[in-house]
Amino acid sequence: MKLKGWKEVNPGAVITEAGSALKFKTGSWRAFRPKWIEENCIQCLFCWIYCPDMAIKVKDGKRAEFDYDYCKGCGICALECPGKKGNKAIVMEEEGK
Amino acid sequence: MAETLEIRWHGRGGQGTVTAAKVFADACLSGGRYVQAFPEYGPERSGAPLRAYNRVSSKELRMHCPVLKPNIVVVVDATLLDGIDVTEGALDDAIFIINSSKDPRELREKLKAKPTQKVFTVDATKIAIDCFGRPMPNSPMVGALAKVSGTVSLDVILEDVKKSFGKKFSQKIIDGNLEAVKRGYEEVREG
Amino acid sequence: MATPLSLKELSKKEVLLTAGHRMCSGCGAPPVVKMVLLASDYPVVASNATGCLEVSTCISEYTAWKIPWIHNAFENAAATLSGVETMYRSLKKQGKIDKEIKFIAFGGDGGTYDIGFQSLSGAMERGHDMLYICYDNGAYMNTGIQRSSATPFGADTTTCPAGSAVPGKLQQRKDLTRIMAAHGIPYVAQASPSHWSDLMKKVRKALEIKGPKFMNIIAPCNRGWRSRTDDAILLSRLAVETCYWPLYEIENGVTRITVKPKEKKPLIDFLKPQGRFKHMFSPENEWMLKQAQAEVDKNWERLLKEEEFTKLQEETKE
Amino acid sequence: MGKVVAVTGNEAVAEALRQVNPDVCAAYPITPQTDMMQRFAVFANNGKVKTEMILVESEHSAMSACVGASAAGGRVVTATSSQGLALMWEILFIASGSRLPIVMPVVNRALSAPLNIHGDHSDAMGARDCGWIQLWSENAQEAYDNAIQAFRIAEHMDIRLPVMVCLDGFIISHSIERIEYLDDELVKNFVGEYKQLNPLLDVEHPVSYGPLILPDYYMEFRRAQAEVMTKVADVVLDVAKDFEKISGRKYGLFETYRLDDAEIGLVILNSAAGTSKDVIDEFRSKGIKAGILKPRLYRPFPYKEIGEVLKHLKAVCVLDRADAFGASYGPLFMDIASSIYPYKDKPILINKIYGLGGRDYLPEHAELVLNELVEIAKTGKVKTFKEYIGVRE
Repeated sequence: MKLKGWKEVNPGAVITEAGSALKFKTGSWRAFRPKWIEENCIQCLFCWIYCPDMAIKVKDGKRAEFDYDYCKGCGICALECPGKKGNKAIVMEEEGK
Repeated sequence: MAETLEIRWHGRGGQGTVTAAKVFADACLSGGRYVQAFPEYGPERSGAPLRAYNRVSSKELRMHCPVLKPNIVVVVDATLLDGIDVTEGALDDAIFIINSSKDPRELREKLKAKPTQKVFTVDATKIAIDCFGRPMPNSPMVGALAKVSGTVSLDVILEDVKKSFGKKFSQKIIDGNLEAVKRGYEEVREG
Repeated sequence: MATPLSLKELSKKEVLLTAGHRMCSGCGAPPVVKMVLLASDYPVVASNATGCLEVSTCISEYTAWKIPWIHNAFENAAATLSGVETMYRSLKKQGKIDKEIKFIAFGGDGGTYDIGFQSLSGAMERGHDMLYICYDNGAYMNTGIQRSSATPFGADTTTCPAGSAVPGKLQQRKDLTRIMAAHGIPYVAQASPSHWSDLMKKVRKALEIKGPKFMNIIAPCNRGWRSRTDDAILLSRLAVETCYWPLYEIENGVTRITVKPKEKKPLIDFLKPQGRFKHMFSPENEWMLKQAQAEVDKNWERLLKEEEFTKLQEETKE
Repeated sequence: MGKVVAVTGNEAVAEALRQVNPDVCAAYPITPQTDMMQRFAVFANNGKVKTEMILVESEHSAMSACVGASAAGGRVVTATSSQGLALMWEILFIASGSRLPIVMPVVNRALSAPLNIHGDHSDAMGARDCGWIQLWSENAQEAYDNAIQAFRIAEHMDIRLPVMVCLDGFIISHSIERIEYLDDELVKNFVGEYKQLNPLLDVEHPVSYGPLILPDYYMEFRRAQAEVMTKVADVVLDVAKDFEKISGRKYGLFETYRLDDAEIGLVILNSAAGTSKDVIDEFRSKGIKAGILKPRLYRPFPYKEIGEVLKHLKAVCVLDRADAFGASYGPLFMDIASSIYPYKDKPILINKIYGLGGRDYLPEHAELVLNELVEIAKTGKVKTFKEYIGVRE
């Protein structure tokens, strides 16, 4: 990306585009990748509320896929997942395996 | 009146000397004159000797330092005469106005005033007690200064005192002070 | 009508702290901010003290905030927001603005307990209509884990390392929540992201109360606490269950414990998973574990009594 | 013509602030500023202004609150002196770096230690390079006039920078002088409605203030800020032109007094300039060609313009009411030296430090300096380039 020159920067360094951090992808930080096992999911949405990286998509109040563009692979979702009958709906796998 | 009149006040903290200088400056504003009023800045402690200054001029006042060569020296408390040389720097034709019940001639000797200098007295403390029951000599001293300096008429100074007292004081106190200014104006005498 | 506090309904709302922020993997602070913002159905304007949250959410041209947000300096999130809130009142009075806006300040424990304490105390005393939220991870994590007055007894930090002569931090942490309560402000609470519903209820309640409010929210930091990247929520839950971090609120002087653990777990359950307390488990430092437990017990007992006492007082008033 | 009154400098500036009627004012007491904000608080509590007061717990919070209030989107003032300005130091840079048009009268006072509450310029000089515009004032009239113009300058869309209005502690702040007030309506129309830029309170368009800027962009932001400074002088002159229309009083970037044909000159800021003018008249009446340059816009410093009016002199003394410890010369001297540096033929410069901590600057001091300049102009020889005057040996 071309960096701006001094004549182009915003006065006072004020950022006028709210949520522009979405352009910054943090998925590359991930060493472990969470995997969603839909059949074990009870739709408790704990993963969604606890995820520090807003990397769990939801649609109409239902959990959807991980957003791997941003997921940093911390594993909180997997740890907190109650699963179904002792079977976790999220498991962590080594990245690139 | 000289083009620029420089006045030095000697008083004690708590006597209203600084206020007197301010009231006088305010009154002198009429006629498009330039004025200054300021104390010698320092910790203001009740009873401690202090100085305040006025400049009054028909041209813009640019000088921003204490008055070193006063045309007029106003002594609000005669007990200061024993400890302080109020004649310091006074011009050869300077005028002294002293709050005292004594004869001006007596004070002239005490001050060792030059023959060209004039000495006036006014019993301001007594006037103040008579008029509003408190030994605050500033109002009569303002009256005396107005008269002696010839800068402001009695009407103007009374009007200004009335204004400066504003709404903060009772009518009785205001009337008393107005009377005190008037008597100071009338009773100041030369020796 | 306010969004029901169910995750299903809440998940339909836009999260106003976006992805793409640069907090560490597994940080406990973003879930806290997310919950706080989700709890509000009002527009929010926030200020943020210098710290991890601030530097990681607003860098160069990237802001993760979808609400108006201002970072000024380290020690003045409260004073800054008091200025914003005052301008709001001024413009509202003049009829130049009509929206109902809520004001929330975020600061870490360094920016709140320590360097920003005066600014916070002043803003609370002045009665600004704002909620101050401290996300407490118990040290200056942004600068590399230095001890703060929020650092718990015994912890090993880079400025109070567990050495052979001095085994970590020897002072108890400052009880800021109680200090804020002593300001006599209408609402003070402690919360934990593990108990998201409790946390969000408190934020809601706070936002409905006019005047200054303070919430202290535990926010685990796996780097500073030397724990795993996946245990931020687990540790914050253990903090509650061991009564190290009781969940309570003080509303108009009445104390209420909002979550009482069914069974009070031993403090070591909270300490053990954290590398910063490792030295306390060696035999010569047994006294440290005892002292830490005793302190927690004492505080918990006092809180229970305080709850009882203020309740009784309130009842006699009626 | 407006109302003529005899008031103190603090009273005059408080009156200007009343007439401008800002949205928010943060106030914290410090001598000799205190009674300015006190007077303003009286206006606020009697409904004479629409201003919401923030009675903060420190100057640090005063400036912090001003930053918040200004970013929120309205007109903001505070005032301070000395230690208070020093305590604000950190946030001064944030106010200017965030381009927030805050106006702040600074009643100049010495800095501790030793503790001293009296007038000198150490406080504002210490803050001269923090990105604020500085206007300096000789007397109460100028302080009042500058305070009003400051809003127009600060809020100009090309500028959007905070402005300090400097006046001498006690000498001006607490002395009563004749000044002329403008009518309320004139002032109101002159400053106009406040124009918002990226207001925080616009929740429909959320903005973020105060990002972390890494080395990849920090210099670009600083360069942009430096550029704004180059536009200030023109705006100051435009605003002065408009101000003259409503007041009849003329202002420039600086004032020259009998300088055009002068051979020797003084450069001096604020109240001491007035005292010096009377002495200049005396020297002129003796046939000595002496003049004065009194800077008004001190930051950004109009180097080029000042160099042009000084270059023809033979000898100039720069009088500093603040020292710059460890530097060779006082701060004003260094700016004046820079102004004449590009010229091949230029005056000999000397530097005197005077009036620290409220020490009186008397006509005799000006006389002493002018006599020395006469000698330097005649012989081209300088005994001492920098020395303290009015100090006991």
